[in-house]
Amino acid sequence: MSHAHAAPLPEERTSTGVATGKVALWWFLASEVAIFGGLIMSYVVCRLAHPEWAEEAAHTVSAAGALNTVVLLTSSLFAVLAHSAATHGDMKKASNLLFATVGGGLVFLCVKAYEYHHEISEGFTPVASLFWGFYFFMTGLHGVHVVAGMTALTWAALKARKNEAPWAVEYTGMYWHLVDVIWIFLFPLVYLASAS
Amino acid sequence: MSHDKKYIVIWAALLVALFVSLGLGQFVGNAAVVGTIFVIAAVKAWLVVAEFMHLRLEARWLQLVFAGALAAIMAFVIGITPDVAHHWSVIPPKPEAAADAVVVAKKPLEPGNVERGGKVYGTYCVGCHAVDGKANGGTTGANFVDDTTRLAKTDAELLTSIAEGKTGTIGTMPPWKGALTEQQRVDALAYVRATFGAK
Amino acid sequence: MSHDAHPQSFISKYVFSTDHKTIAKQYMITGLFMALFGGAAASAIRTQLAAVEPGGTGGFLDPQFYNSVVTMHGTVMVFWVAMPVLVAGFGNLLIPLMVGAEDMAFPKLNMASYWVFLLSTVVLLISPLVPGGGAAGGWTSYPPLAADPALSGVEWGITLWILAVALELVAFLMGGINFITTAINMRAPGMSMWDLPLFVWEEVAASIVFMLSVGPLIAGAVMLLLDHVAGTHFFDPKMGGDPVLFQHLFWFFGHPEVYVILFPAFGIVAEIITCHARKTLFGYKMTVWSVIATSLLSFVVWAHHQFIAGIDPKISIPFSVMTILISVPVAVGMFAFMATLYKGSIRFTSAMLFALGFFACFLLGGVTGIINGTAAADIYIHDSYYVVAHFHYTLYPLVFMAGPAGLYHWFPKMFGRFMNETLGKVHFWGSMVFFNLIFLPQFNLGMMGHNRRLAVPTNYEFLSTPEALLMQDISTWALFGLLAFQLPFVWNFFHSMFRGAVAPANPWNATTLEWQCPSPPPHGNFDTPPVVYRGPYEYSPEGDGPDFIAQNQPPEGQHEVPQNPLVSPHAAK
Amino acid sequence: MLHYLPFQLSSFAGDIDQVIRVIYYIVGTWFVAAEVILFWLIFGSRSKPGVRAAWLPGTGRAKWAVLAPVCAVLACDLIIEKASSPTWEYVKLDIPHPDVEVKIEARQFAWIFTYPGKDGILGTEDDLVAKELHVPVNKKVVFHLEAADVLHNFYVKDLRLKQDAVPGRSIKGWFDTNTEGTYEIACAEICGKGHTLMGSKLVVDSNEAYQSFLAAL
Repeated sequence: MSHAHAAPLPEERTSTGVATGKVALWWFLASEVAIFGGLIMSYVVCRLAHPEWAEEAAHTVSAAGALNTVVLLTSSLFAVLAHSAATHGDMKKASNLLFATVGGGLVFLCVKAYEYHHEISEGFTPVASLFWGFYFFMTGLHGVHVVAGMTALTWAALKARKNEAPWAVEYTGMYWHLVDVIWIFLFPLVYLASAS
Repeated sequence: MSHDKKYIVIWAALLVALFVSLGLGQFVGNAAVVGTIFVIAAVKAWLVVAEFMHLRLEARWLQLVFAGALAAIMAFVIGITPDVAHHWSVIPPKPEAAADAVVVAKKPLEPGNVERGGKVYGTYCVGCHAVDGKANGGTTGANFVDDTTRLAKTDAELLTSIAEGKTGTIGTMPPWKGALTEQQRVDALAYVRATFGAK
Repeated sequence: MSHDAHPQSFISKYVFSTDHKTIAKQYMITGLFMALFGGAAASAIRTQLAAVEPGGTGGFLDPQFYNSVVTMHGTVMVFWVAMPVLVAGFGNLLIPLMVGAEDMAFPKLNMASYWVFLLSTVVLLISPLVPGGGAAGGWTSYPPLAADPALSGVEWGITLWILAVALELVAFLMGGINFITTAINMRAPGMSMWDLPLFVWEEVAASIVFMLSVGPLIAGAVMLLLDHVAGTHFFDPKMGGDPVLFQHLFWFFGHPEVYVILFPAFGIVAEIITCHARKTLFGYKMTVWSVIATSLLSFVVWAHHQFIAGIDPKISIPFSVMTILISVPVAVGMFAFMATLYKGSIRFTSAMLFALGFFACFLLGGVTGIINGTAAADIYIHDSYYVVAHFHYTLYPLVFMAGPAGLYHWFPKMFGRFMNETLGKVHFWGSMVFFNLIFLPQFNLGMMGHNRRLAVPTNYEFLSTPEALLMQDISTWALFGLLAFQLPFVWNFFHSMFRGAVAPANPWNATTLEWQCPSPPPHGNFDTPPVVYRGPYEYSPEGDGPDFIAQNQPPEGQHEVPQNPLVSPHAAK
Repeated sequence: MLHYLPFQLSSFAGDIDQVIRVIYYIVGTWFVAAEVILFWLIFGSRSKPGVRAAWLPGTGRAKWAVLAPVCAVLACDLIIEKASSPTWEYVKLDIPHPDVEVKIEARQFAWIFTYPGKDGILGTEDDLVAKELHVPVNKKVVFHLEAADVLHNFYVKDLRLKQDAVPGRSIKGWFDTNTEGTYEIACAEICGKGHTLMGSKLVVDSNEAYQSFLAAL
C-alpha cells in the first residue's frame, strides 16, 4: 500500500495509504525533536550570552566526541542496511545487522562513560557551573535515548530472528536515526565550539 | 543490492563531512567557521533524515509534520534570542568577598554603635522583625521581645546567622553579608540588644 | 466489527479496559472529581479574601498556605480538570465514533495514557501533604522561588508538583499520538478530511499544538527539577543562569496550552448548535482554516505574558502585534458559530442552553483579552484582578459551560439514558447568574489596581477601601451560590446513569456517525463498518425531505456501496 | 469600570489611561454589538411549529457575512496597536536624562532604596540607604531595579508603573511626579511567604523637604 516493499503493516486500516504505525512514529519523532530542540536552543542561547564558556568547553574530550560520532554514524548505516535487508525478506541478515547496531550503541555508551569519568575526576560535575549543567543534561538525556533505542532494537532483532513484526526493523531503525541526528547537532555544539 | 551501495556511499559522505568539520574545529575563533560547521551539521542531519529515514519518499503531509516540529523550535529560538542571548541589562555577578575586603582594609572594626545600628535596623531588618522587634507576632521573623531564647545566644552566634542567613522553624533569614558590611552588622546587633533584649 | 465481546471480568471491562469509551469515562470522572478539589481551593481563596479586615487582620489562612492553595487551584483547574474532561474525555469518546473506527489506533497506548495520568493525579494529591507544604509559587512556579528550597521554604512539595505535571504532560503526549493517528488514518471509507466533523478537526489541532509546544517545557521542567533537587544552576542568577529563560520555556507552552483547551470546547459547541438549531455549520471550510490559522499563530505570541517581566522591551512590540492578530481567526470561529444560528430552529435543551451561555460569556472573555495583549495597557493591567477576571471569563465558559453542554448532549450516547432536563435548566440558570456575579466585580478591582495572589490585600490602604471590600464580598457570596448550583448537576449526572429515561440510538436526530450506532455502543462500535457519503452537517436540507441526513445514509436509489479495499481485511471475515 | 482608575501621578499615567480608554470603547462597542446580535439570533431563530430551518452552508460569497466583520475586527486591532505603541516607547524605551537617580533593590519581603550621595555616583562608598523612596516633585527619576533573591515587582498604582525585578538583572526605568504626597509601593509578583507584607511608601516632597531628607540619611 505505501511503498513498493509493502511489508505487512501493524494496523491493517489506513485511509491515507501510509501505515498507521508510521504516522504515529513520525508524530513521536516530531515530539522528540520538540523536546531536544527546546533544550538545545536553550543551550545555544545561553552560549551566546556567555562567550566565556569556550574555556570551560575546552575541557571536553573532542576526540572522544568525534569517535562517538563515527560510531553512531556507522550504527545508523547498519540500521538502514537492516531495513533494506528486511524489505528483501532476508530477516536473518536484518536481525544480525540490528544486533550490530545495538553493538554500536554499546561502544558509544562505553566511550561516553569514559568521558564522564574523565571529566568528573577533573572536578567538572553537573553542579560545577552552568555550562557543565547543560553539558551533562544534554548528553545525559541523549544517552538515555540511546539506551531506549538499544532496547527497542534488541526487541526488534529478536522478533526479526523469529520472522515476526518485520515492520519493527524499520521503525526502531528510524528512531535510531533520530538519536543519531540529535548527536550530529550535539557534537559541534558542545565539543567543537570549544577550542579557544 | 543497489540500495545498499547507495547507503554506504552516503555513510562515507557523512564521515567525510565529520572530518571536515573536525578540521575546521581548530580555528573556531571567527563566526564564519562556526557558521560553516553548523551548515555541515545541518547537511549531515538532512542526509540521515531524507535518505536513511526515507523522509524524501514519504507523503507530503508527513514531511510537513517533521518540518512543523522544526518550525516550532525556530519560532522559539527567534523569540528568546534577543532577550536571553543578549542578556539585556544583566549585571555581571560580582564576587561577594570583594565587598567585604574593601571596607575592612580601610577601617578597623569598631565596637557596635547603637545609633548607627538603629539606621541599619530601620532599613534592612524592620521588613521582617518589625519596629517593635516582635516580627508581627513571630510570624515573619524571630520575635526578640517575647522569645527570650533568641537574644540569649552569644554575639558570635547571632553575627553568623545575620551574615550567613538561617533556615529556622518560621522561615528563612536571608544572608546579609552581601548587602551589609561587617561594621553595619555589628552595629545592628548592638541596636537590637540595646532596644529589645535585656543587656 | 462488533463481535460479541469474549466474556470480560469486571476488572478487564471497567478497570483495565482498552475500550476508548471506557477510557473516556475514566478521564471524565477523574476530571470531575478533581474539579471538587479545584472548587474547594477556590472557595478557600475567596473566603480568605472576604474575611480580611482593613489593617491586615481577619485572614484565617497563613500566607504561605494561601500561596500554595492559589498554586493548587491554578494547577488543578488547568491540568487536571480542563485537559482530562475536554481534551481526553470527549476526545476519547467521540473521535473513534465520529470517524467510524472500532477503537483508537493504539488501544493499549491509550489505556497506558490514562494510567500515567492517574499516577500523576495521585502524585499531585500527595504533594500538599508532605512536610513543608505544597508548591507555593503560583501555577507557573517561576525560579528562583521554585528552584531554591531556602527561598520558598518548600522542599518536597515542589519536587512532587513538578513530577506530577511532567507525568501529566507525558500522559497527554501518548493520548495525543492516538488522537492524531486515529483521525488521520482510521477514517471510514468515503470520509475525506473535509467530511470530518469540526469536533475532530479541533481535537486533532489541539493535540498537534500541545505536542509541538510541550517539548521545551518538558526540558524546562526537568531543568527546574535538577535545579531544585540536584543543585545545578540552570536558572540560578548567581552562577550565570537566567530565570527569564524558564519563563520563556514555560510560556512557549503556556499560551498554546490555552488554545489546546479552547479548541475542544469550540468543537463541542459547534456540534451542539448545529444539531439543536437544526442548521448546517456556516462556512465549514472557513472555520477549519480559522482553526489552523489560530494554531499557527499560537506559537508566536507567548511573550505577552512577560511584557514587564524584565525582558527586552524592544521584543514586546512584535509580540504585542501578534497577540492582537490572534483575535482575528478566533473571531472568525465565533462569528461563524453565531451565523449558524441565523434562521435556525433552536430547541432549548440543556445542552443548547449551555452552548448559548458559553457564547454569551466567552464573548466578554475574548473581548477583554485585547487590553492584556496591548503592551502599553499591560504595564498597568499585568498581574491584576483584571487579568484574573479575563482568564476566568475565557477558561470558565470553556470548561464549565462547554463541558456540561457536551455532557448533557452526549450522555445518552455514553450511558444509553437521558439526563434530567429540568435539573439541567436549574443548573444552567443558577451557574450563569452566579458565575457573572463572581467575576464582573473583579474587572473593577483590577482597574483599581488590586494585584493578584495577595493573601492579605488589606495590608495596603488602597485595597482596604469600602468599595474594594464590598466587591470582594460580592465575589465570595456569589461563589458559594455557584457551588450550590453545581449540586443538581452532580446528582443528575450519577443518578441518570442508572435511572435516567432510556434513550434511543439517535435521540437528538443528529447526522454525525456516533449517533448511527446503538447507545451505549458495544465493544466494536458499529455493527457493519459505516461508509460515508457526505459532510457532517446535513441539517434541514432544501426541499421537504427528512429534517436531517446521516453521514452514512446511502443516497436514494443506491443500496450500501460494497466495501472499499482500504477497509481492514479482518472486518470482512 | 473606568472611573475606578486611580489618581494620575506620573506624566505617562494619563497616556496609559488614554490607551485603556481607547481599547475600552472600541472593544466595548464590539462586545455590546455581538451580544445584541447573539440574543436577537437566539430569540429570532427559536423553533416555531411548522417552520423549517434554512439551508445556509455559508460557502461562496456568503462567507463575507462573517469575513466582513472579521476585517473590521482586524482594522480595530490595528487602530489599537497604533494608539498604544507610542506610549510603550515613551514609558519603556526612551529613558530621559535623570534629575534624580536611585537604585531600588527588592529582597525577600522589603524594599531598599539607595541614593548616590554627594558624589552623585551610585555604587560608591558614600551612597545613602533608605527604607522609603523620597523623590522631589516635578523631577524625572531614573531607577535601576534589582532583586536580591527571587522575582519581585515594583508597583505604584498612581504612577501606573509595574516592573518586575529579576535577580541577576538591573532593569532601568523612569517616572516623574506632579503632586506631593505619600503613595503606596506594592510587590506584584509572587515572592514567597511575606509577599503580602512587602509594602513601602513613595513620598513625593518639595525640593527643600527632599534635600533635608537626604541630609538626615
